[in-house]
Amino acid sequence: MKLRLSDEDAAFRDEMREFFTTKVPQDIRDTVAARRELSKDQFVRAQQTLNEAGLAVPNWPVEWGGKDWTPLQRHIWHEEMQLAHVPIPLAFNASMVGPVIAAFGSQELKERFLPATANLDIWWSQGFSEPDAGSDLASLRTTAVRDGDEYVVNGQKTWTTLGQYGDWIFTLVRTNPDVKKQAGISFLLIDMTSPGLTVRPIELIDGGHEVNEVFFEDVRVPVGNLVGEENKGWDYAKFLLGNERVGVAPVGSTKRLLAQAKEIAGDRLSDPILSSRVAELENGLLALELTALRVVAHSADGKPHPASSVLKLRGTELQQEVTELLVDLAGPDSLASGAGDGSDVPDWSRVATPQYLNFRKASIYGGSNEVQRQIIAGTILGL
Amino acid sequence: MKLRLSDEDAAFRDEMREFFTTKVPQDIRDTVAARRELSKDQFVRAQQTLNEAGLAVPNWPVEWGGKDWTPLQRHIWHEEMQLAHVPIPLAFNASMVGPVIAAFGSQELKERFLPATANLDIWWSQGFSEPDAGSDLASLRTTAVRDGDEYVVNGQKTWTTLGQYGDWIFTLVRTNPDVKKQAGISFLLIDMTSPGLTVRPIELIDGGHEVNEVFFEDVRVPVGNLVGEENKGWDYAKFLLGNERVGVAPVGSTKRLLAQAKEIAGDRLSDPILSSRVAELENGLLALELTALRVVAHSADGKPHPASSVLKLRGTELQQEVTELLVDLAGPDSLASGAGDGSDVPDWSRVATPQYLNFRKASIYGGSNEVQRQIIAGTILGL
Amino acid sequence: MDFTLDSETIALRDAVRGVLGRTYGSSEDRRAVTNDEPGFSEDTWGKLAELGALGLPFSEDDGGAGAGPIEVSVVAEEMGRVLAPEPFVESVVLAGGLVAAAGDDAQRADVLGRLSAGEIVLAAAIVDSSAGGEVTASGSGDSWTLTGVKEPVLHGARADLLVVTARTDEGLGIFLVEADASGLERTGYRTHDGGRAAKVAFDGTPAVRLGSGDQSDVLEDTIARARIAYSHEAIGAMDTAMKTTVEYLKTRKQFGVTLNTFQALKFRAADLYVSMELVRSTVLWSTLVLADAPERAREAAARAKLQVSRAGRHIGQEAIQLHGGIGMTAEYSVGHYMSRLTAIEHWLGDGSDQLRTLAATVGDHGVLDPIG
Amino acid sequence: MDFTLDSETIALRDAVRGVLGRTYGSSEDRRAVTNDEPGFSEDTWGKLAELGALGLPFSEDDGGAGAGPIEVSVVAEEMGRVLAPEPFVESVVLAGGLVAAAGDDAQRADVLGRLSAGEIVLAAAIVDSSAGGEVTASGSGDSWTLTGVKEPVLHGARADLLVVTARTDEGLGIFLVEADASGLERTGYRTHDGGRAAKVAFDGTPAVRLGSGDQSDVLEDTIARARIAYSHEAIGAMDTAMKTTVEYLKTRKQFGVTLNTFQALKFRAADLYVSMELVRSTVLWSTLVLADAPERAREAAARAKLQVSRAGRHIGQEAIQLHGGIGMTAEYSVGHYMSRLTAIEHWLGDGSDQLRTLAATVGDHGVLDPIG
Repeated sequence: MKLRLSDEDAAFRDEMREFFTTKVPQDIRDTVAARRELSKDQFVRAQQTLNEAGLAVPNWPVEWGGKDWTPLQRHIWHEEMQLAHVPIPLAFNASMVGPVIAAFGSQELKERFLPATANLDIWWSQGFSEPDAGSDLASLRTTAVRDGDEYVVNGQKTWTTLGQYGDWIFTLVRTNPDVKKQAGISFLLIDMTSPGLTVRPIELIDGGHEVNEVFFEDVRVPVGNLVGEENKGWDYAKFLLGNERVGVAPVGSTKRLLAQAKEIAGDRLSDPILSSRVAELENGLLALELTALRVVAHSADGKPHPASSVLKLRGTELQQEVTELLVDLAGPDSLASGAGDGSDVPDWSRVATPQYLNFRKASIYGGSNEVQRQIIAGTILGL
Repeated sequence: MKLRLSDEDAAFRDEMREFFTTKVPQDIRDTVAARRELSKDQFVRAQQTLNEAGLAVPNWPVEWGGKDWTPLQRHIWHEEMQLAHVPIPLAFNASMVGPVIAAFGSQELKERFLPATANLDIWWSQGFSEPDAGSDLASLRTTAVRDGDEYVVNGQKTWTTLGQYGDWIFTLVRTNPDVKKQAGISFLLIDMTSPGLTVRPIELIDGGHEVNEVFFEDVRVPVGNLVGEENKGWDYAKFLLGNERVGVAPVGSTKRLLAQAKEIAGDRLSDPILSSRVAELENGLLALELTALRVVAHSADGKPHPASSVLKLRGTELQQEVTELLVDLAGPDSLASGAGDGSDVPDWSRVATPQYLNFRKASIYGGSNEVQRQIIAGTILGL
Repeated sequence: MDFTLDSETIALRDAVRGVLGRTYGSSEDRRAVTNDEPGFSEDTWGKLAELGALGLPFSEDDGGAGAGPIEVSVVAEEMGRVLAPEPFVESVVLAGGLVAAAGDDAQRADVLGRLSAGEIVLAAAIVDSSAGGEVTASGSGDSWTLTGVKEPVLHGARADLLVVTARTDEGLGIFLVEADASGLERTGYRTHDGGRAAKVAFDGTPAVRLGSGDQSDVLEDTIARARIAYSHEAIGAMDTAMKTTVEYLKTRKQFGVTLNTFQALKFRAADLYVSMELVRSTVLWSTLVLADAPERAREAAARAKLQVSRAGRHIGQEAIQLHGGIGMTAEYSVGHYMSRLTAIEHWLGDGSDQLRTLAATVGDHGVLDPIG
Repeated sequence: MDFTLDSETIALRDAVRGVLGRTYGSSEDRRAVTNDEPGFSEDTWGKLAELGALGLPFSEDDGGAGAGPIEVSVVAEEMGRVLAPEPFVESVVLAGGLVAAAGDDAQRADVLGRLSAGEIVLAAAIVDSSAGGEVTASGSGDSWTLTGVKEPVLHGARADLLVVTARTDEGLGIFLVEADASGLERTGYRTHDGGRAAKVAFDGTPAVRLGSGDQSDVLEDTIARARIAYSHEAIGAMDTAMKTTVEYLKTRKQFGVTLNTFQALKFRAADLYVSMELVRSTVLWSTLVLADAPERAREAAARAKLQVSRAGRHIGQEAIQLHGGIGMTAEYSVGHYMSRLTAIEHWLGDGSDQLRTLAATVGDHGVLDPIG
């Protein structure tokens, strides 16, 4: 057991820190720091900056732009990015569809999609969830019926995050209704400009628009857009969701947010009630970060450590607690979310409540905390 | 709506307070205040003092010593007793078997048992729980087989609180094994000096001995000791358990304990962390007490208000939190539970941890807090 | 001690419920109203006046209904139940309360009369801008001017009349400022809960003083009343949020069964009920204290608001979590309930502030007696 | 950064586990030992010495094994796993640690040599009686006497040698007192967790001074080491309590099914696992800090003990609750685990004390870096 990073890892950390704090456009990092919404252009520029330096998709196979990093290095990369207020490469591209295509797609699909996916030339959306299939994802009802060399897709997806920017959408569709629900699902790539595909915004409780419904009405999709084999989509989805949980604990960004809260609090930290609350959060985040480090140390075989559910569960709780702290610090100013530029209410106070409300999603999306508890109880504890 | 007690209720409260603080022997009240175990003699003297004044069994029918009080008056009686450090009349007698005999027993049983029960001339024990039937009480396996004008009882009861003092034990026994489990149970009164009946102490985690196992080996019980009808025992048990929940929130005693904690804390209350914790507990207790008052106000029909589960649940939580506070106040002295009289460790510190450990039972016995949640979800919310 | 409403109060409650139910029968109806200016329904405001609701706490001599805290609480709770955005507590209890406590006969009759009749909306400008724009008053007698910035002032842009606190040489003063006064600049915006607030800047703005001397106590007493009224609004909101959640658990299917099949969710719903009952008791009690033992009103208000803070966060957060994704959407109701509960929590002092107040006096008494 | 044990340490762990498993294979075996004096097994103490466990932190020159914090932590965790009552942390880490840090070559070789060999038991008398009997030292050079009362002194009655802190004119001093010293009165008793403590009264008791000057820093550094070792003992205990509880849920039947059929209980078991993983990470880290970055050891100790406080209460309380009645009995194990966790929590500062320390410095840094 040892505490220090090896010289090699320490050098790696310095290199990452240097890159993130000097090469990524300042306007983008400022927007993240101010907890404002990023524009599509900012997402794209950030990822292309990373990709140019070979830092966008380190988790991919080396031949498609990945890095042969240790789990610890990948963790450092991820943390340093967050600490530097650099937006993480779009998860739909970098963590979800990219690895699936790389692992299960044909050579043609790989060549067609992977470079553009890494560089965010294609913005991917995720088409998994449906209105009547929440945590029970496999009960999805969107169908794809083979008609010649096309599938005809009908149905509805929902909670499609940033779908308004999407060029393509990767979907789970039902290709065989007559078998066990998991056994009749396929993984299909669909051009979002296809006739019959419409995107409808969903307004969230913070007033923002980040998720969407996507409707499919007789959308025709070439069979060449199928990833892997027909009716094996559930396996690919499980592979994808396993990847999704890696680095799922937003440690770095929550640490940054807590540090911001301390700056904002300033002299108010002389109040023991407030400083105790901050210290307790800080200790909670330390425990989370150290657990993440333990988990990466034990996932060298490439499979996610079962304890990654702990990271998701506790990571989102702490994230929510820190956003709640900021609302409390803002006090009555926290009501003034809609204040314009003439207002005396500082920017951080205006975003505090919308962010707090928005982050209630953290414990719901991507496998709710109830699902995580189920995984821990079942997979880890054998209950 | 009004806050104040009516003149009549205020006078009633003064009368109760006067009686409890002047007529109940001081040594008994001191023992309660010091959170030491009461001797059997102290229990008996306390109850007999109350009974002499007609204050031991107000919830019984008037002809058997009860009072025609309003629910609010009964609540005041109960609270004032606790605030004055007067031990509450033995629940097994006053709240459990007494009301059952009064409601379902024959005239002969009433005459034979009720006066002696009210006066604690007979100390009753409770024989409900069994080792393999915890929250699932109805799955009990102790049998009573009719043999002439006697039942022959075999089996084992457990968690028999203060069974070491018991003269008689009221039991649930299986008289018909061939029907639905609730339908084959009878309510039987058994003399604890009967041959074949043995009591074995169970040591609890605080080192104390307050619960017991009771074994029945061919114990012969006259059929005249059956309460009500054979195989109707489950109905009587439900009636009894419903009564048990009334006044189940130990508000008064917890308030007294918190006030003691504040006295002990003294100048340490200038620490905002400590004083906030106390204030939060105090507010929690206030909410509990007010809820108890609301519940009594709405239970005029004699049936327990369903929200009494809230009182049990939250009441035991708060009780446990206050005992935990006392351990924290004792600090390192809290380890010194076994210190003798030559020790410098104050008495309150020595009892702090044993009481804390002992009170973990509060959320388990008498319908665990899980059972209470089940009742709330099912009976009240219809889930 | 009695927790039951008399028949007259029940009639008032039902009447208010009827009016509000017609305007805010669905979450969509409310969204439509809050998306338009002034963020509430002027028509409903008028109907509340017709019912006498806007004059409840004021004496009949002042044009009010001469009712008490219980009636005010009942109305506030109904507002909360449907998240009615009309500024009842803001305008009647807080701003109107300041006028009632500080104004002279003529001022009260004028302002409270018009308020009770639904002719005007008042706003209380009592929070100095956090940027440091403390409002100070100079002048004397009938001639005062105010300078400085208040923000946020709830419904400050729509208000016909502002009740403003300002520092004077003799302590805190309370002033009336007309909407069209010179040197008054109001910049309105939306608050996250669908309400409205404004930055209100005074620059030598003429004002009429209500009362004299240091009026910190008047302000604190009125804030205590408003805290209690907001606490009732909050329990109305929590009650709906809880019931909506329980209904959802009964109907929403996952893995082929309704959610109430899952014991972990059921138990959490039970915990919501526990929070609800406890907060309801404390808040009801605070109103009774206000009515029968006003000398303890500030303490009772702090206790009520602390309990509301704890329960509001618990119920608001769990209502969304137990709904899952749908709970996050603006089209569905529970998110709005959480938003409103969050706004109430951070207005007039949050739970920590109340706890700080209570903690400071925790050693002054032994056993806490709710009645004595 | 590396959280894996090397093979040598694993061998040590397995050896210690073997020895302790033979003595404390069942809860009943442990009860039998703790019910007799001196509250632990002298035989097992000797076996731990044979394994080298009692000399781990001391240099080979002092008769120790010259190992580091990692080895000490591994032993402490094994002690906790079976609630072994031998005073490993008390005697080796705390009392021995004070001698190692403050004693001269001869003192160290003598005391630590005998301790490492299992020939003596040390006790640290560092808590002044709460009745106000502060221990003061007078004298100089080789001639000191102590007066005052220490209580509780863990294992103070059995100890062959006491390491005592006392006030001197130049600050805090550290002293050695022989068991048979004149003017020494020791009154031993049982602690709630099956351990032993004593009131130790000094009345002009001759003592040998270790080091000179104010040794508050030596004391604080040694307490930090002990906090970290106790934290490991605690995670050993928590781990067993959690596993015992999970096993119980799998086997205990209620309403005709095993308890793990009840989702609410399963989810609470999952929450125990979450607490367990988080506290394990923090405690492991604190040992690494002690080994690699001792300048942060006090902070790391406070962080570890705070996390242990939160997790220990959570796991201890839930272990009993999830067991139901059986968990309350002394015949069953989980209650003893909670009792021991409660004792560790309240020894050398509880969670609130650690939080107070950490809160005071929370503004001194921005982002908290566990490595830097």
